Amino acid sequence: MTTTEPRVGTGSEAPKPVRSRGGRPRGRPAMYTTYAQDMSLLNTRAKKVSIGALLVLAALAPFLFQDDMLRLLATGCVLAIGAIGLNLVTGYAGQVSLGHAFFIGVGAYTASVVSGDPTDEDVWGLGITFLPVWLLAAGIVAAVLGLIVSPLASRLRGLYLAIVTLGLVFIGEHLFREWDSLTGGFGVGRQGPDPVLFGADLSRRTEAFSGDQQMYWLMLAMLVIFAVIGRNIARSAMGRSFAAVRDRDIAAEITGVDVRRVKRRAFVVSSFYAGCAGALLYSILGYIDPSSFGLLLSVQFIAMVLIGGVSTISGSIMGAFFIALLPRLTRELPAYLPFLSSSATETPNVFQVETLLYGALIIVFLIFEPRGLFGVWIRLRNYWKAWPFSY
Amino acid sequence: AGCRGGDSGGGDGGGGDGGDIATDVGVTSEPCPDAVNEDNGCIYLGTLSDLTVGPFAAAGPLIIDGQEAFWQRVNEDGGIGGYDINVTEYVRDNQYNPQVTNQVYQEIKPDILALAQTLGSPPTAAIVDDLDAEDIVAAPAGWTSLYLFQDVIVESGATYCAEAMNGVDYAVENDGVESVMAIHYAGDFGADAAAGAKVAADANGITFTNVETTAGPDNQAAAVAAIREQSPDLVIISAGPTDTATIVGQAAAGGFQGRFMGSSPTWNPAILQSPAAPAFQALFQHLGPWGSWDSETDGHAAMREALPDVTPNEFYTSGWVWSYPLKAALEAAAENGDLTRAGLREAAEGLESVDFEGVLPEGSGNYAGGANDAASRATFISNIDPAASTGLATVAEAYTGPTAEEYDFTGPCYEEVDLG
Amino acid sequence: MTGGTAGESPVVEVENVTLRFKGVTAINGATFTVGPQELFAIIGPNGAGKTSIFNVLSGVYRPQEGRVQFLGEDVLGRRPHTIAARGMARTFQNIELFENLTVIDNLMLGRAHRVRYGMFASAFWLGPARSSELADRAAVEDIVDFLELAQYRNFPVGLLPYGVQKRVELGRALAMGPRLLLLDEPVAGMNLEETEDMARFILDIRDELKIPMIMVEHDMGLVMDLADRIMVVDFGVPITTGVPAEVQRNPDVIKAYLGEDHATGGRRSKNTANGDAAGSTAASTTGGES
Amino acid sequence: MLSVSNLEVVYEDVILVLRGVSLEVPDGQIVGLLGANGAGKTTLLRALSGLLDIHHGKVTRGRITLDGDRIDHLDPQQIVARGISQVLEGRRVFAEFTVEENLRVGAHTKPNDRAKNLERVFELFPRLLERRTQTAGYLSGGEQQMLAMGRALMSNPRYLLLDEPSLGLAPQLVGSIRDLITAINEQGTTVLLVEQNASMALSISDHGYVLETGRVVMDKPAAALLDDDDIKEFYLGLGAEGSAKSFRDVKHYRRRKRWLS
Amino acid sequence: MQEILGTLVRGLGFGSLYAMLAVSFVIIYKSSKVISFAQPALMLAGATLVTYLVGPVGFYLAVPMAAVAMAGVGLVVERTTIRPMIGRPVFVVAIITLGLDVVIRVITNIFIGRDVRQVGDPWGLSTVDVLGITVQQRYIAMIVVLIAVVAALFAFFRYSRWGLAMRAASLDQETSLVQGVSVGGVMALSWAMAGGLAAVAGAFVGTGSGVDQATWIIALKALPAIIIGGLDSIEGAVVGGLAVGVVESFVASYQDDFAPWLGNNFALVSPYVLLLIVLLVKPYGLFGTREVERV
Ligand SMILES: Nc1ncnc2c1ncn2[C@@H]1O[C@H](COP(=O)(O)OP(=O)(O)OP(=O)(O)O)[C@@H](O)[C@H]1O
Ligand SMILES: Nc1ncnc2c1ncn2[C@@H]1O[C@H](COP(=O)(O)OP(=O)(O)OP(=O)(O)O)[C@@H](O)[C@H]1O
Ligand SMILES: CC(C)C[C@H](N)C(=O)O
Ligand SMILES: [Mg+2]
Ligand SMILES: [Mg+2]
Repeated sequence: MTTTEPRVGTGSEAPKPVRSRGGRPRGRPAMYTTYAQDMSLLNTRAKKVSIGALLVLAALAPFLFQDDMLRLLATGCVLAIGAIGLNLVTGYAGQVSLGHAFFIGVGAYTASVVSGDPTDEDVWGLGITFLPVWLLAAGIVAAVLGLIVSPLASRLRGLYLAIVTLGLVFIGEHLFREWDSLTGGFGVGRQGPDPVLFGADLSRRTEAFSGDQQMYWLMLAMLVIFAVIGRNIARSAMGRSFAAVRDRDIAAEITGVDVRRVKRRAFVVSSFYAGCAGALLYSILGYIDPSSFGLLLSVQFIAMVLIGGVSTISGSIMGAFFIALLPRLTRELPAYLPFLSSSATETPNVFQVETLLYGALIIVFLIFEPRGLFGVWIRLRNYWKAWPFSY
Repeated sequence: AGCRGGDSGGGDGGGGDGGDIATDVGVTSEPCPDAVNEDNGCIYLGTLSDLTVGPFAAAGPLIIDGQEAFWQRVNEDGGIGGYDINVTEYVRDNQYNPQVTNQVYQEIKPDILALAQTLGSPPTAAIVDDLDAEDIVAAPAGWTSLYLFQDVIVESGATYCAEAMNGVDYAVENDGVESVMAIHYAGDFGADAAAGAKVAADANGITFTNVETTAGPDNQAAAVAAIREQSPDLVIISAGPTDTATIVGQAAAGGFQGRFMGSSPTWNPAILQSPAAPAFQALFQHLGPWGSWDSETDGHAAMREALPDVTPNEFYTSGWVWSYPLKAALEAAAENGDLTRAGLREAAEGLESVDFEGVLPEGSGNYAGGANDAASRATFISNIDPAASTGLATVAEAYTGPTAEEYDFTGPCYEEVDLG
Repeated sequence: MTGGTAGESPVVEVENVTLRFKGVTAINGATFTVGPQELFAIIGPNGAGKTSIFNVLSGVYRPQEGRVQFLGEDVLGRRPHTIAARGMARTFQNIELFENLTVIDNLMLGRAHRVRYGMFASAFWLGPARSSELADRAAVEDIVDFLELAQYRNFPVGLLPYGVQKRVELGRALAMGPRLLLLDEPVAGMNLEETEDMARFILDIRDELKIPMIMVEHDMGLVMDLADRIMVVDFGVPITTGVPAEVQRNPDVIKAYLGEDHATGGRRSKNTANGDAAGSTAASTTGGES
Repeated sequence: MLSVSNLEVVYEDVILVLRGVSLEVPDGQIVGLLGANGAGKTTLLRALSGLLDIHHGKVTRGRITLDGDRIDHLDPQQIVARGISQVLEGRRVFAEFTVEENLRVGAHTKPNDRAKNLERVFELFPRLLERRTQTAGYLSGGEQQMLAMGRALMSNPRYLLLDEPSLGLAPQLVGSIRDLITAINEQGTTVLLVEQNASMALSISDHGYVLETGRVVMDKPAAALLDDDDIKEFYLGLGAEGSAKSFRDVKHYRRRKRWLS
Repeated sequence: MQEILGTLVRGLGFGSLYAMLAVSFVIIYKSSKVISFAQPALMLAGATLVTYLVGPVGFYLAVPMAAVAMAGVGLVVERTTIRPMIGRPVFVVAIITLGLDVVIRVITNIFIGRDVRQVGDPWGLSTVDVLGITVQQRYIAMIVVLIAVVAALFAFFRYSRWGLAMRAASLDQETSLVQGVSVGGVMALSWAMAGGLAAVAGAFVGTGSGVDQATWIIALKALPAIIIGGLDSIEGAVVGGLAVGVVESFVASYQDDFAPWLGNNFALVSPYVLLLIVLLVKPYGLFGTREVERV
């Protein structure tokens, strides 16, 4: 830290009590009296109440839904973790990455190797099934690979970077296909990591709860943790520097932002998220096919980010759930469209329409709702706020 | 807390019309939608198939049609144990993707008794543990030798592995080939066939080379180059029809004069319209687990009758034939008075033979014994003939070569055999 | 050439800097020093190399020749963010704000180089992160007050009027805790009122905050009124340096830059539509390569 | 004649920016348009050129006519085809094009006169000739401004709408631009000139308008505007005695503008 | 030597296909700075259309007719889904094109059905001997068509004001509009051109082995090609496409002998390795326009 400083901009001393001594003046609940309040995570009562209510509702879901739905929701939670990671690098830091699938794969395989059966002759396994261990391992290995890839971002811009990261996916697919001792090989695959916490495999039914119920709670907890971390990153200096690099990197550098380091961090954080998401995803699915980590998966994550809303954590979550539930939704739709045949050999049939809808929904969404689901939410909220004066 | 009783919410329990048959999930006393027999209850069977974007999207729908025709006939014959069989209500697209498979499987699981079809071995592998845990019997669409080792899977016909063994043995016997090259996709299907070819090559003391290839007509250059370079006497291909056409056509255009044999999914009659058609007619033989569309068996005749207006295709045949074991299992379970999942599984595991109406040799479908007993070993070898309805003119029926005859199935071939 | 108040060491010393792009010599032997508390102006025709000098100072361009010392240290070849961390702050000719961020966040970014807490602390919002954020926020609020930005605090800057954006940019530079401030055309495109506001801020920065400044500006009224010394460049070559009164009278400067209208300084006061010694012919004179 | 009557413009369906602006640009004249930042000058030009659409703006009332024909619902390219050409605010050059390519785009609607117009532009701005093959994005600020002007001249328009053409130009060049505008005008082009540099604008305009918060608050012959006390104080920076104030003694408070009272 | 030359020729043959596809990507990029992931679907649809038309009108008429039809599809796509996105971030538009790809492909698949469909080209698998090397005739045809297409496009972008206007529109829409450029018009034009070109490429993809539902994958090979060449450069697309074809062909033929440890089918990813190498040296590809960065 520099020794002499002009008066303005001095901030390194202990924060002087600014404007008030804490505590909100009575009768003005909406007024902030300290910066700490203003800058806290849930800075209004409305936010506290609504987030709290949402969490309670989410925690009760296992009593409201069937197992198949819970499984989808658990998948949604995990996809949301991955989407938050992608949003950090692509939405916040502006480095378009089509390589997310690769890092998801790395996480999935790292976790499976750590938790895998050491006596299995075909694929590696270390036999450490304790969830935090394989989860962290997955995150860290992916993060290290992200670190290795990040210098590319300093050299390449926009779509050049996007296609190069896409190359990563293709190279990764090749690797996964060929590296039998890691992945079991193409068309063979291996088991996903076992979600064991304190000796209990959560995916197994217990007397009280079904495996899917337990897995859902686990994934919900994970999502909450990762979402809070994501928010923290976004609102701290790191998040600001992400945005600065995204909006104008030269100006950011001149303003004192170490652009290379910021890009590096963005990739590291995002791959960490991806790694963890990959590990958790395949502990739900139970089985990893090496061809799962292709362009399509990356694109789905990009779609989650775009549909949810770029540069918002809650948007990423909404986007992930949208994509996770979309196939289910589109599958229900044809029930209301009687002219569709449900026989796969006739056209038009429901399966074609299902895929078609999937593509069309993405298009329509992006065209008509630029700010994504987050934008829809904001609009609803504003409407609600203005009630009964909404127009 | 966990007051919502697990998975077994479906079913009316307590039996259908028969009154004496126990049921749980996926069996109702109400008739099926659009039932053939209004008085019968209904057994729901699920289908997980590749219908839109996966690599076998061309095959899936035909297999489904074959199956539907099969079960329609069963229903017209009065159903099983007082129940009609419904295979149309719970058809889902698995996109040949394990993740999607798992999702759609979970979705239909509470409503079905068993799976009439699960297509592809990676997708099936993704759910097989769960099938096992939930006692859900499944008929696979595919011939991977892996299925021999999975209890809840009731497979039919010779595996890719056995098929390739027979191909090599046959070519050695008839054409005296001295070298064989396996060109195949990676994974279950391709590697299984290649493994069989290798076993047979070793058994016959001829040289074997292994070339892996990937889908896409522009990705066959390496395979074609390998043929040109090594000019083996026999090339066994396990790839999709388009890629097979590319390989055969290009190799022939490059002057290759040896023989080609293709695993069952390599053939599509449309190839006869392609520039590679002459090469196929001259050089190619098709290997299949059962007789082609035109075959003279009761089963084939019934199928042709049940599918009167379609353009013949071997995937209809497959869908049809793959359904026999499940029918046998259901009948046995109904006989035992237990159409619960566990009951069906028990019945399936106890099957000592299945009546394939002559499509497969007597004694096929012995799931009661080990893998070796369950394994069919017969292969139908055909030449390409534009006159036949699906372009296949059988030259050897139910051929079983010495290698396959003696082979001991101790694990999936592609895991047991090192392709080097 | 004197470097501000005698005895005190200069803030910036630029020696013989030459910067070439293929085919263009943007700066040709620039030499100058800026003393502490000095408001040093650089003027010159369009394309004379003024912005390029700034870009060299802040490390964006690397000159082929010459030496640049900032606070007694050689800074050539350093990356911009390290130079910024040393205390070089800057505004830009075309506003370079982070449009999607709020005024507060833009100002907070000015303090990016002071952030010492790591990824882990920020992920879990641990003590160091928290207190550092609060301290920065307090510092930034002082600047908000100083520049009268309070009403815009939480607006995304992209939505603010041009004049306010210019002010926010100045605020971001101030937030860096600068020891030298570079202002590139701070009042370009502003109306009189906003220009006056800006002039007041610049004076306050110099008089109250005692931050030395280098200013590039084409508004001669402002330059002549505020600058302590002025350097005139043409085709990258410094043609003269001196106090405003001197520079204003220098015939070379009048010929190359001011045109006859401005020889007297200040703004034009009459509807002299035909007072044009600077006709299109004068434009041609700026064209000839030297 | 280009004329605007009672024009109302709204952005994003909610932000009312022009509140009934009427203005006339008679053929052959130079009309100056002054106004504080955010008054709506650029918006008015956008409306004239048909650019509101891409800014999510709409004309909600009033009309724009060219020689009596309404043009407020035409596409930009149709408007350009009718001879109205605009220089956008803030030197919008095609950064990745060379100087010459930029100029060639300017000639899009007049491909046949390209060579002739090119020559004319290079004559006006010799600097551009020098930089002919340079990437425009790397030009200096002022050079980019010249390029933007030059590009508009490539279509040899009937009406030229200039949005702050003197922005960032050296004093001498401001003089040149002023002369240039006069010269173009003498060659028959009608000019609508938006400027912050009021003295420059009024020195060459025939007529002047002052726009504040979306309304025309003053509308006089340019010479009369130059004599107006408010204009003197708020736009020209002249003290009461008519001499320039020094920026050293700027005050924190100021007199209210009379036209707002 | 013979073998090496043969490998080279095959590489150039496929390379010319990739090049043609790559050019279609580049045309869209030039007008809108978007990589259109819908090109694979347009190519597939074009090829499919050829298979339907070839019976009634013959190959030589079927290809141009399909090209015109796909140009029309390109127009519709542009008008309905791309035009509304003017001014939005390019990668959002890119994802929209991905959605388009799915939609068009599902519809096309309905027409392809389960069969391999034939484009009925006159060359089949016949070969000619050129200087002792056996070359398939269709490769020669492809190279000839590529040369013709590229020459035409070159002239278009060099001499017509529309080429320049197209690039201008991609850089700054508003400024282009005030120059009298019809931004919508040039975008529509570029999509039409790209659609037509994709159809021609599709017809050639279908020679030799026919068209089935999986054929679209080939179009992805154009991605490394355009990046290697530089996103906005026609000559880059050609060089990139040929380079990808040749590298792939050589790796396919010789990797087994020299680097078997790279695994089977390394040829498939070799374009991406080449891409990395090129970009490390030239971040905008071989011929791409450097983005202007200046403060
Ligand atoms: N990155 C670059 N590449 C090529 N040429 C450049 C680059 N940066 C500046 N130039 C050239 O260097 C010269 C000086 O540019 P500079 O921006 O420093 O001028 P300036 O004095 O700031 O002019 P203005 O008053 O118009 O802003 C110009 O001719 C410009 O074209
Ligand atoms: N696209 C837009 N959407 C919403 N509001 C806008 C938009 N463009 C301009 N505005 C608002 O309209 C008002 C007038 O803007 P305009 O650009 O026309 O002013 P101006 O007089 O040209 O100002 P300046 O001198 O800064 O160029 C401003 O308050 C501005 O914030
Ligand atoms: C017939 C095919 C659809 C089966 C596939 N080859 C598999 O076993 O995976
Ligand atoms: Mg400058
Ligand atoms: Mg304006």
